Amino acid sequence: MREEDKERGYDFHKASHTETMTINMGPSHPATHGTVKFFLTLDGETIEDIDVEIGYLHRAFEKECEAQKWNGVFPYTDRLDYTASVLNNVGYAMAAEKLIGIEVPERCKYLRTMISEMARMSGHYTNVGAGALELGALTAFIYFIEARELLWDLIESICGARLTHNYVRIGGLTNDLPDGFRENVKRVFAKNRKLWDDFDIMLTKNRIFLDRMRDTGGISQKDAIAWGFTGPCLRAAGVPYDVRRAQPYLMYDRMNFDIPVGSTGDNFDRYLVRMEEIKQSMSIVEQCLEQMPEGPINVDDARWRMPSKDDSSTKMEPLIFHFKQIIEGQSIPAGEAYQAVEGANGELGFYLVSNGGGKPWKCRVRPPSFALTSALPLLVKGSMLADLIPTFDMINLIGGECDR
Amino acid sequence: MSEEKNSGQGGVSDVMARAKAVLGPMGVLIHTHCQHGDDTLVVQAEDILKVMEFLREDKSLRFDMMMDLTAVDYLGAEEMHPYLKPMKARFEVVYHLYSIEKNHRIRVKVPLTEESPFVDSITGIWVGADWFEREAWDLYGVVFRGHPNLKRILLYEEFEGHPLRKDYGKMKRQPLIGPVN
Amino acid sequence: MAINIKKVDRNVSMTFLERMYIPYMLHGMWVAIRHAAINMLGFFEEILAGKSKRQVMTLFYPEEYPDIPPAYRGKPTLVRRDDGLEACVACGLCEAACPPLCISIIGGERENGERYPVTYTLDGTRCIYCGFCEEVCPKEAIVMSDRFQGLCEYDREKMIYDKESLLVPREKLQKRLDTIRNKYFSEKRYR
Amino acid sequence: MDSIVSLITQPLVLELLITLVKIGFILGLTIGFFAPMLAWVERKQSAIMQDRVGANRAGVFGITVIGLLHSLADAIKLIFKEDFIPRGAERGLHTLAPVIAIIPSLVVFAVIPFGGQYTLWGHEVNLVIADLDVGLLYVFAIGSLATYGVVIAGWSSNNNWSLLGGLRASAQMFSYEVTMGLTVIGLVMFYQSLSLVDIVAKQENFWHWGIIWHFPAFVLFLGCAVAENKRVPFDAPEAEAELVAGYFTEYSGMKFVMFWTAEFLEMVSISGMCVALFLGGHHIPFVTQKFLLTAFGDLLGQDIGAVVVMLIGVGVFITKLVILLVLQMTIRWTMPRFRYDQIMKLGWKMILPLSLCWIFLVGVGILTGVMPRP
Repeated sequence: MREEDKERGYDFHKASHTETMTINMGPSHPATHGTVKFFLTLDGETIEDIDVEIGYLHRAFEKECEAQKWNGVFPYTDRLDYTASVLNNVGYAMAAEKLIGIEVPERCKYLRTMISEMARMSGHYTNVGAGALELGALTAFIYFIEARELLWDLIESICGARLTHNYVRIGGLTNDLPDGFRENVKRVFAKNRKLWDDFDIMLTKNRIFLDRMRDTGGISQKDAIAWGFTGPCLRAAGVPYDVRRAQPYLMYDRMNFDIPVGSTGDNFDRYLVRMEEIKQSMSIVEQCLEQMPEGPINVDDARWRMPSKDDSSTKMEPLIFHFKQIIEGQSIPAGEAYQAVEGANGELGFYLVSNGGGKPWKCRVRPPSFALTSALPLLVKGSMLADLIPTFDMINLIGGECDR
Repeated sequence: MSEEKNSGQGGVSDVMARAKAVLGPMGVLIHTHCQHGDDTLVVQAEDILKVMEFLREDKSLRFDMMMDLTAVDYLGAEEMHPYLKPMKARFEVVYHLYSIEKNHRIRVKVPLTEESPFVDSITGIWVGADWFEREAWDLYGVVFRGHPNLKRILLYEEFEGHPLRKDYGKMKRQPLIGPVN
Repeated sequence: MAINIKKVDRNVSMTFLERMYIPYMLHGMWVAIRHAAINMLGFFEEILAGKSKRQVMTLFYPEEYPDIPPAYRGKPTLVRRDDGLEACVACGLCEAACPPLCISIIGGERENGERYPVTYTLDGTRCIYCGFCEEVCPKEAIVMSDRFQGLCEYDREKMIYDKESLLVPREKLQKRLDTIRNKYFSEKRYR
Repeated sequence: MDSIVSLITQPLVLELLITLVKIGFILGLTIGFFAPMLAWVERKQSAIMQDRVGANRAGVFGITVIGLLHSLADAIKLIFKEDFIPRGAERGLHTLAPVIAIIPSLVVFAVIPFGGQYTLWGHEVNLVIADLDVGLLYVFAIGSLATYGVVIAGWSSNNNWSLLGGLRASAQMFSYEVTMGLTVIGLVMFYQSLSLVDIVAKQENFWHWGIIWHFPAFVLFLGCAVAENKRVPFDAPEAEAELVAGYFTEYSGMKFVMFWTAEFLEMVSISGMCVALFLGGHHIPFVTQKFLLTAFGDLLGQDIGAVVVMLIGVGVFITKLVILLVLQMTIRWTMPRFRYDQIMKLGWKMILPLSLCWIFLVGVGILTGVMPRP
């Protein structure tokens, strides 16, 4: 309803006997990947009102964690942001280590930094590729899926699984790099960079893509901060907030990389920020591999790690401690801690409360895409139905992380 | 206003010093501590809006982003915090704030009793808190007065009870509901 | 080390060529045609010089088998010792460590006092292949094999594996046992 | 036996027979050959461009013939698929819609010449089914009928998404017919004839090919035609991400195949039109018809030579057709999709004025003699 119509008290719908159409862009719609439902009232093609309904992938993550031991929570954190599952593992492990007050050795920090960046790349490949797919550019999507496939093979050679990595433990990691890993990384990143350029050539200067992505779903800096935006969507609005730069953790203070920042905060800026971040992550992984020292990957304090098997299968005390630790869980001292990690979609915070027992008293995840999706009506109201698709993609709602 | 020993690095950060300097005399602070480097204020439920307004508007604090809002159920673990038992508080609403300019964080906690789990909604100050408060209501049953539409967000409307409460059994079953249209 | 901010180029004022749709459409099409040409060439080279020359990324799955890395976590299997008995001593650690609670063991003792699992059921429908059982087992009795084919059945009863269907002779799992020895025993991880 | 021969040689029956053969050839070429081939090309070409292998599984006794049998498998599969009509849909219109959509795209082939005029055994054979002197008008008139099929499909399947798809399709097809017509007027002024047969005949000399003098019109015509046919990047009516599947959301089985085939047939008819108008139909550059006829005439005798030249002409026509089809397929796989209002803006505010300027330029060219008179 345009403003001037309102002053004159002229109702377009009544005058021309039209009425708005309500549509359930329900959970099983191609663009909503099965995890969210939009209740749209459409005036022709423009969206008059949108009600976002989430919760379709709610699996009671917190209730499960409260019944699970501290180390048993890791497979659940894999399923939060399943496009970049190691980032959740690293976030949870660092929150627990902050609660305990231990510090993991150098090599483990480098490994965690490297695998986090690889997971971030996988998250961005999935998101930007699916964004291009939903606009119709099928070939570009498959190029990024191929890049992700090669990256997943790398991660699989380290963690043992392509999607649910379950690689990090409290106080360290499950295993070290396989041999021949550096050559694989060189080969895969050379191919990925070529695919990145192909994707860039096909889309970034293509006017059709520019018209679809630019000036749609924009948000101002003030609104972005008020709605709790973090990650690529906030940086696209021009606020250079990145947990890796603001409060460096692990080895990020020893890496030199750039934080891409947009200016207007619309979909095209978010797309460009994510594309640039893929390149930066690649350079970080390579820097990690160069600077990585030799040495243990687990903390030296026996209480906070799995005893090595030759101890627990030969000596009596480690075996008793091994049994006690597995059955009762590691008894983390009482207290509470909040640790924020830069996830693929934004600041991924873990707030852990422990009452000294073997099970977490509360394990809260601060989901970045939860705040982003709550602002979706603000981004989309008044624009076309076809603009809802790129906006919803570029916000990158991951059902597992948003609904927990 | 009790003060707990600071585990983690010693000394009081300037954020905490500033907060205590202003909020202390107003008598709103129940407790402050700095565990593992996280500055924490514990505040009465009634004057949460005053505290949040101050934390956001104050020149040297400038907490312009509400990172996270959640609730914690301390049924059976009241001994974890000294102020829980005297106030017979069971729930605790926990706010995590962050300032982009000053790049520092703070945690504000509000203990609530079981009979009156009411607290004022801060959507007036940070509009992003809207969904977080709906989730805290949905999973814990904490009522936020003044919230635009306090409805369930993650669970379906006909769900009975608040699942993340400690007395909600893990294997509890819900009554089946037919198709609602 | 420097973490600096990089302004992203929004390409606000499109050059004349960009405003005309055609040039950059053709450039995009050229990328796709280049890929097609390389792949077609790859097919002919593959006919002449064998699979290594193939450019296309997809695998002819049932005919060709993907190369599985040693760290791969496939179906959990029990190790059968050389004398035909199972290596497991029914200590129940894997049962306690398994997050989705899919292992249930009833232990017993043989005449010579050696413990063994009378029944060892692993519920394939609940297993999430997280590898905790292999990680906690003190006797290296349960091991994640690299088998991923044929794990789904049409009815759930078939997916609940009993002891016999889990047992695999030690030689077959030797590769995985070496990786475990490297993972959990090596000095690198601890000292 | 000789009574049949005498029956055949009567002029009227002979004419009927020749036309039936031509219709049979065109139907065989389009529905029989091109529709399944295009389905295969769509799969295989997209696969090769996307570093994939594409269809190679459907096979008879292990012979997979690089995926060609997939089109056969599709046809069989879709015949046996349940023919579902949603509750509350207009049953009659729902089934009628695909028929209305497919017939115009078939009937358009009647005026497209796929070869020249040849005298075989004393009979004048003109390789076009209906040599209308208003061929071009006929094409645009028939083309606009397809809009009805799509709109009725969208409205009758009682589904919000297909209604939106149908609305988008009607607005798009209608506005692009207008622009398509205007882009071709330049050619009509150049060749001073509406009949496609005359236009092709006048393109015997390579320098008089439509694409040489009217390249902008060729680009605009191809763009409008792709928009008319609702192919990417103009496929807002059937955008999977936005409208589930647009106007054919509620169609399955043979009705879905009809919509699919209508789309492929329209692709072929667009390419046929482009070849006839811009790429000189069956002519080979720098080779005149007379030269061919005399060359093969001495070699194999008058009639056999004419038959061979006819076959060469048809072959050249088909290769040009395939080149344009492959071009359209490449566009299909590399372009993102327009937004619905951008399609409208492009159609009315960009292509229409451009084609009007082009008509003005051609007019100036002809008057000042810059443009030759074929």
